Amino acid sequence: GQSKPASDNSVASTANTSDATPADGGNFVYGLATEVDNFDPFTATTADAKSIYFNIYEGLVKVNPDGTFSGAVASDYKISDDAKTYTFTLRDGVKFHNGAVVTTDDVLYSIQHAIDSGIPGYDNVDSFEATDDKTIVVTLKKGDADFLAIASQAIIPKDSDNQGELALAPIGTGPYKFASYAVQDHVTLDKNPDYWGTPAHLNEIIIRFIASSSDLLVNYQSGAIDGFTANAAISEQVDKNSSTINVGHSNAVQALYLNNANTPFDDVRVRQALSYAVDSEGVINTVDYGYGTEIGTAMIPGLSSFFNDDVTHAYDVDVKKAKHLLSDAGYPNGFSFTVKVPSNYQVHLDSAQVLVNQLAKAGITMDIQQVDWATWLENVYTNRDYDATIISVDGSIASPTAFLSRYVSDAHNNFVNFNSKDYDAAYAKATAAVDQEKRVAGFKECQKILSDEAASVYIQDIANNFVYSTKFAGYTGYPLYAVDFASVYRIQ
Amino acid sequence: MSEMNSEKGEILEVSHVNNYYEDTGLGIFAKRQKRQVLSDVSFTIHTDEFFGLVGESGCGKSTLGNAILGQLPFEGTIRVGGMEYSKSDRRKFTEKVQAVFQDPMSALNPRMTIGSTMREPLRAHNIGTREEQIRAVNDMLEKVGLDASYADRYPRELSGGQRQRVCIGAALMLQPELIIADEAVSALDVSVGAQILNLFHEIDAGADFAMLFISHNLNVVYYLCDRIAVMYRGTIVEIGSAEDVYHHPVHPYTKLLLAAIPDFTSRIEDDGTGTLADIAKANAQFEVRNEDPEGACCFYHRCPYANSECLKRPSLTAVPTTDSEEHRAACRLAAEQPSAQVDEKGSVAEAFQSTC
Amino acid sequence: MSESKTVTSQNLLEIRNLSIGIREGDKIYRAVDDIGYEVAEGEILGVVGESGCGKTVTNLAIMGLLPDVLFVSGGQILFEGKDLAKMSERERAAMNGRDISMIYQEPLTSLNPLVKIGRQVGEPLRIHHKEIPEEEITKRVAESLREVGLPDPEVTMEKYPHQLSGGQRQRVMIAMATICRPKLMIADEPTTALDVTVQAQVLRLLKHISRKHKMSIIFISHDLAVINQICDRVIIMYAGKIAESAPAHVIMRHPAHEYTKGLLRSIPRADSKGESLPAIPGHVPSTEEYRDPCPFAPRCPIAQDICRQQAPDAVQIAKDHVAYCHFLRAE
Amino acid sequence: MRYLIRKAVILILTMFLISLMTFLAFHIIPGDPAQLILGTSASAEKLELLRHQLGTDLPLWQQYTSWIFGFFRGDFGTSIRYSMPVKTLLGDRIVVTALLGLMVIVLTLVVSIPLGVYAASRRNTAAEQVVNFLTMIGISIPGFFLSIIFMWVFGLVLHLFTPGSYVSYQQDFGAFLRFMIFPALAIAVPEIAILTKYIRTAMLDEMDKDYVRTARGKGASHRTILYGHILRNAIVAVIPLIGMMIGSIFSGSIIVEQVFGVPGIGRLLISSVTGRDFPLTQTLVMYIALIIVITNFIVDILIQVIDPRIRLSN
Amino acid sequence: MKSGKIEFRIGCTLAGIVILLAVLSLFWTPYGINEMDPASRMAAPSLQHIFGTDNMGRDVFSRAIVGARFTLAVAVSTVLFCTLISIVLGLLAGYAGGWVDEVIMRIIDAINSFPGILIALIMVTVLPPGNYTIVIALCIMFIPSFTRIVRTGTLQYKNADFVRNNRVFGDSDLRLLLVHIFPNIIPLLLSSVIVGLSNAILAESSMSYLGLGIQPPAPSWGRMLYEAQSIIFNAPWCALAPGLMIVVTIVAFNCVGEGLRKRYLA
Ligand SMILES: Nc1ncnc2c1ncn2[C@@H]1O[C@H](COP(=O)(O)OP(=O)(O)OP(=O)(O)O)[C@@H](O)[C@H]1O
Ligand SMILES: Nc1ncnc2c1ncn2[C@@H]1O[C@H](COP(=O)(O)OP(=O)(O)OP(=O)(O)O)[C@@H](O)[C@H]1O
Ligand SMILES: [Mg+2]
Ligand SMILES: [Mg+2]
Repeated sequence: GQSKPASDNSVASTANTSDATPADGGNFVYGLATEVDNFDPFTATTADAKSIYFNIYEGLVKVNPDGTFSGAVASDYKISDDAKTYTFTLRDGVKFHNGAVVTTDDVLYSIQHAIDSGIPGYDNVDSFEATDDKTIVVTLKKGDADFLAIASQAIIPKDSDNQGELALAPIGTGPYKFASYAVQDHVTLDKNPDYWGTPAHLNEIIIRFIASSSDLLVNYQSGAIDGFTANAAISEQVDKNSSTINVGHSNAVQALYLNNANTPFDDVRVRQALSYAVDSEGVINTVDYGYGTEIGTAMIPGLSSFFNDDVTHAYDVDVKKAKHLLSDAGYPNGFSFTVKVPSNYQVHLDSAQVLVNQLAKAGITMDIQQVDWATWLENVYTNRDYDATIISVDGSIASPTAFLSRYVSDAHNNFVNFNSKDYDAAYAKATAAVDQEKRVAGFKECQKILSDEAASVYIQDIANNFVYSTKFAGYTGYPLYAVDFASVYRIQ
Repeated sequence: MSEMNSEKGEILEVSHVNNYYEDTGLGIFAKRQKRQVLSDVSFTIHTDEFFGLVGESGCGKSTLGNAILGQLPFEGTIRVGGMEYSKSDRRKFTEKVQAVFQDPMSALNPRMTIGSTMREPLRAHNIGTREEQIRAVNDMLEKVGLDASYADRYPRELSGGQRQRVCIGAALMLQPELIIADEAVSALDVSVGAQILNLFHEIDAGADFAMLFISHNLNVVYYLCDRIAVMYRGTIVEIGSAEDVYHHPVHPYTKLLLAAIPDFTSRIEDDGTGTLADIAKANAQFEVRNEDPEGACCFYHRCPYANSECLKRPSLTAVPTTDSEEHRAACRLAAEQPSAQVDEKGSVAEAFQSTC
Repeated sequence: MSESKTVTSQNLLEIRNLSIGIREGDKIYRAVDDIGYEVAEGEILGVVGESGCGKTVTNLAIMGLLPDVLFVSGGQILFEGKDLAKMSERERAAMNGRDISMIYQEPLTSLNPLVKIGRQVGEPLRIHHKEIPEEEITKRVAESLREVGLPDPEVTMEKYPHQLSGGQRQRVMIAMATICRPKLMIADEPTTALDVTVQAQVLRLLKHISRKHKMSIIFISHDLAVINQICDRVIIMYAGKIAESAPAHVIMRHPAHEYTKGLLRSIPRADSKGESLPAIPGHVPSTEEYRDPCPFAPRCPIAQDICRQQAPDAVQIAKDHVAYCHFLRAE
Repeated sequence: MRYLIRKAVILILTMFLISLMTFLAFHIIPGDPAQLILGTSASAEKLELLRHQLGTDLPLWQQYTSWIFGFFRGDFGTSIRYSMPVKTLLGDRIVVTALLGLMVIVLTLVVSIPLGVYAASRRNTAAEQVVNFLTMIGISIPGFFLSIIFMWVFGLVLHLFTPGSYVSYQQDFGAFLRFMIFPALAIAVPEIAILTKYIRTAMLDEMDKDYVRTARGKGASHRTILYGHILRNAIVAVIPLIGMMIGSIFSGSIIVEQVFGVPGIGRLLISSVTGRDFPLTQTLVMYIALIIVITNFIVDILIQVIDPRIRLSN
Repeated sequence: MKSGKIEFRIGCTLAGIVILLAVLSLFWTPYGINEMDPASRMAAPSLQHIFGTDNMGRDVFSRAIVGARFTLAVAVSTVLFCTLISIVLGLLAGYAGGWVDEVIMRIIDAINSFPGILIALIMVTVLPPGNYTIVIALCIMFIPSFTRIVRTGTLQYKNADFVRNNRVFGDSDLRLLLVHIFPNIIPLLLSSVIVGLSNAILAESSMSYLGLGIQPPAPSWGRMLYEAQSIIFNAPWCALAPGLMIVVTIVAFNCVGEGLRKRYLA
């Protein structure tokens, strides 16, 4: 398995759900602290939107709770040895929500649409064709063992999204179909009775958009919603006798990201000093109620086979060493810098406040500056006009490249301005490898370099807990940010 | 006109002054219209002369006073000591003319000591050093009947009469040639008002200045002034020496004004047996004739003597039968009516009644 | 002539030892100090005095309309034998407007700016004679507006106060005060804000109404000449006390109290032109200031030590002529 | 008439100024709507494409003029964030906020007029002191604190309503009202306090006026004097405040809608600003400003209707 | 007046206590404001932590009194700047009249009809970082009402008898404005300024609530309230402490303002 099964983590659950008898029917009100404003799987990028449309759309294959993939719209797939040719066989009788049966035309349209939309990974597609009315062959430019993850991109009806129509009227093949949407209020999903696989238990899912994560809590406590996903600071507040907390990961790398192009962070000793000064465990304990998972590099533990656990403790807190490194770098009395934190993420603001204390011990002064999300995107992310920031960076797909590609010197999204020839070479080597072991070794090497170079101060993979009422059970987590409503059922 | 009394010298020359107020009309559909307040006002005040201006409320007395002080826009010319007001020359102008207003309660800055307020004119004109100014203030306080200790007090600690003394003192600080006193005693109690009138008398004797004394009380004006002008609806209807105007009035309005002054010799008698009509008749002299034609004599609507001739506004003409040429009235009767020893007040009322 | 009108035996209103206090923070001052007078039926009583001497306050006490800081601290106000000062607010309200009414110095502010004239004038009837139907009230209002000499009552009724001139407003006030035919009307400086010509009309009207309806009037003014025009009897007040009281013609010709004399002298008249006015020196003490037992003492030309130690008693100079001075002898 | 024209010109001028201010503001603050939509993993070409679709790559003046011309044609543009016509987006929400505002106004008037009159009529008594104290507290509570407290006390402790369970007015008007009463109350409390205070003060001011004495002199009852004479005059003095109240009700609803999860225009404004959704924000700002400006205009007229002194005298 | 005096005293006492606490926090706080202790998070009020601790184990009392400092600093500087600007604008508009008045009032109108949050957002994003950008934002929001007050006062006194008197004395316009008109507006302005202080506190906390205020870890009451929101059920003291501090402070300022108003305008 690529990930620890979610059930392993369900430590906080006090209610014994396994005895309960599942019952079909009923509805489930889910609270979301952001808005799903776009249901088009080709343009929507917010994690929250993706977590919801996981229930509506399916790809040729679909991720499993353990991180492996299995057939969805395709019942079967074959991968050539050089991982260059992928052959998918369509499943019989899969129907779109509009009642139409999925044909190869739909699949071809979807693949072309993904290429046109610039979905990551599709730039590697060399050609694709339907060899018969059941078989689709995709040929890649260079071998990619991860293409299955990429092939989980939604399959949509032919010509259904030429003008982005899906944004407001999604049509997929998933266990739930879109029913209605009220801006800033809610989205309703209805059970798809024609679902090819195990049908969902609940008849209706109402996703309410709530202004902030603290309001999620109030709404949950008041009974207005049956469940929500939130970080530990919020999820820990619920009444544990009437709630099941399914501990999961946010599957994103929280770090104090340093602008490697700016002084003093262009000096590896300074970055290392910061890494030594920061006590990740302290942050996890204070901000994340101990639920987060410590990391030492830009990889989530969820992708366990690729995750380089060796470097997790490379920079265990050592203030003396930090000070030493600082004076080596020419800052015997420390220095001060400003960290820009997006104001809409309380977790990061809280983490920043903890870091202020920790860094102060090493003589470093960190000033916090809150910026709103749009400003953060423009100033920090796009223009790279910052010294440091705290954020969680997620991967768009369950693949190590999603996390590691951005550290390549000339990557367009290398917002930390990391620049290492060694890394570029190591990354190129890892991605070129078809052999799984070599790939794993290659990516681990990349992570090692990031750790050695202290590209940023890696802190944790923040816990992202699914909290729901004990009236329900069955929730299953994934190594992706997805909320699988089909697994949830009402207890009789 | 200018040729007369030239040997005496003129301190104020008002000629053909017209003034309008714009009625903004707060209402949604209200039209903006100009309302004439002063129409063709001309007169002169000689140096060292006390000149009285009487008229009913709202006739434009204060407007005229403010126009002279340069506080209002107007048409025509006003010269004080030969000088016309202009904003840039305000300082020089204010050396010549000062004012005392009706309400001594609001005429002083409540946040300034008396001394400070009185120093204000000197300060504005940069006269003397601080010490000299303070000395001058103390002298002036003495002169208006207050002692120097008042300099440190605030207006609220003073009685109305005392405050009016301060106002007069402040107006005198610059030794102006003309003082405009707009209802300067009307707001005061009888006994205090008398004190202020006396004060005007005293300082008149000591200093060299003329005064335009505005009041609605003919008795007071007569008591204090050398010459009197009677104003009605923005027009001067009669002007002349105090004696002439008070004792030999020519214009019906002046007569009416004199008749209406309550005195100690007569009483209103009414045994209650009369009808309302009787009262109406008795009040007829005050009643409004319904017509008020455009361009007519301003008193046409109330005048018992009015005839078609009066539909054209009369100008001020000299009253022939008096010895003094100064006596003029704006009435067709001015020329023909012998003003000497005309009627007693009772008969004026009768005249009014008989015509209505 | 005027001397013929004298006090009738029947007193409508009798004020005995009335004192009115002012509460100011923790301190209490006296606005009116132990005064007494009476008003006969059909009589017009003039009250004269300088500003702040307590004229208004006394009469507000009669109406029971003293503002919160003022209170009756002693004495009686007997109206037809009943003590108004001891009546409940409700009983007072029943009399106000019906038996006693008041007109005020400021005719503009004394009328509700948002209510039409007709309604305001008719209100006393509406309050005290609920049995009268609305059409009848309208008729009575028109009648009483005509009575005070307002032309076109029907038009005037539909107007608002600001659309009338000062004299017209004052006449509206009179119409309102007389519509219930009260026995006593208090007129607080009803002509001070008016021009002399209008003043003459109003005085005439008041006199007529008083005589016609046998209505007593307390006429407040600081102008002795006005008082002389219509009053039967005059009370001179000074600093919260009565200085002198006598029939009008007596006061004007034979004043006894030094204050009255001074007051009369200080009025500019035709014959005093050019001379200095014999003004009374000094000023009226305010309520907060210390007052001598005889409050006029500091300004009085004949004051002696006794004036500063002992309040003067009433001296009956003649029938109906009383003055408060140590140096007067009863005749 | 002149007055009306003058007012209309001023109104248009103000609105124009506001639209310009919003526009400039939007282009001063950092944030690229395309980037916001596409997030951190977007490629440069994709961004460029989207910018072109949204029209945010045009020169500023062109963006402004195209917006303003559209606005005058009644076309408010398409929301960047919600990819819906702004008009559609606003439709319901304006009703929600308007209903909320209406509830607030009704609550405020219904409570504060009697309360203010009562306090004034009990001058210098314990009752007045109690009302004064309550208004003082009411004025001093921040709206969002009050919302939190309401949510906690009425929602979570007393279970009088279910926070977060907003029901659309179209779905069930009764349930809508039952839910909205709490957000309305949260906005109304400070407004009630302020209005009560002003009414009380205005009543007290009026009470000292001469015409009140006249009325008492006529023997009018306490009640008649209070409601028949004083209140009308006091209201004339208070009416200008109502214009200002509309503004503060709007600001209040921005926060309260956020806290209570009411899908009104207040919440939309925040998300449109944070989402750099220019057409939406611009329309919202214009809309709010228009309401405020028009309210003030109505207040002007209202005063003239109530107060004959200002009314046309013909 | 007596009632005004009582309000004034109560107000001064309460404000005094709050200010004293704020000053005290400069020298001493029971705990560091950013001193965290996960082990004792969300502890109920006790002798160690008289207002309890928050979700990161920080002492609420320490934060509340330091918050007083920040909140007051923002409020005071906002009102100060805005008063200064408004005085100039208001005097100018009122005294000059005509088109100057027209232009100033139109801009004021526009600002007034402009959602405050937008102004705040613009300021916070445009201006260089720092705690006092919020001051400028609030300042702009407050200028309209203050300018109106000054302008109304100016209009009221522009034609007052004593001003007219001094104009006749020959005083310059500037002197009339500064010496005769302005000092008389001060009482009116003063009480508005004090009420403005409480409005500024309210606005600051609203802004902080929306994340536009003081930068963490510095606490302001609004920020504390915001952070306490999610734990209100388990640790209500975290919300109540700053909330009540706000209420008390505003009551205090309002009382002082009311007292002043009654004293000077009665
Ligand atoms: N600022 C103004 N705007 C418009 N009209 C005005 C203004 N000031 C005065 N008026 C009008 O001009 C006329 C003359 O007013 P003015 O004050 O000069 O009268 P007055 O003779 O001094 O009266 P009073 O004896 O009552 O003082 C009045 O009808 C008045 O209504
Ligand atoms: N509401 C009040 N509060 C405090 N003091 C008052 C009040 N009303 C009157 N006084 C005081 O009571 C005293 C008598 O006032 P009153 O109004 O009776 O004087 P007046 O003789 O009517 O004067 P005027 O001629 O000015 O009307 C004055 O000294 C005044 O200061
Ligand atoms: Mg005048
Ligand atoms: Mg009086």
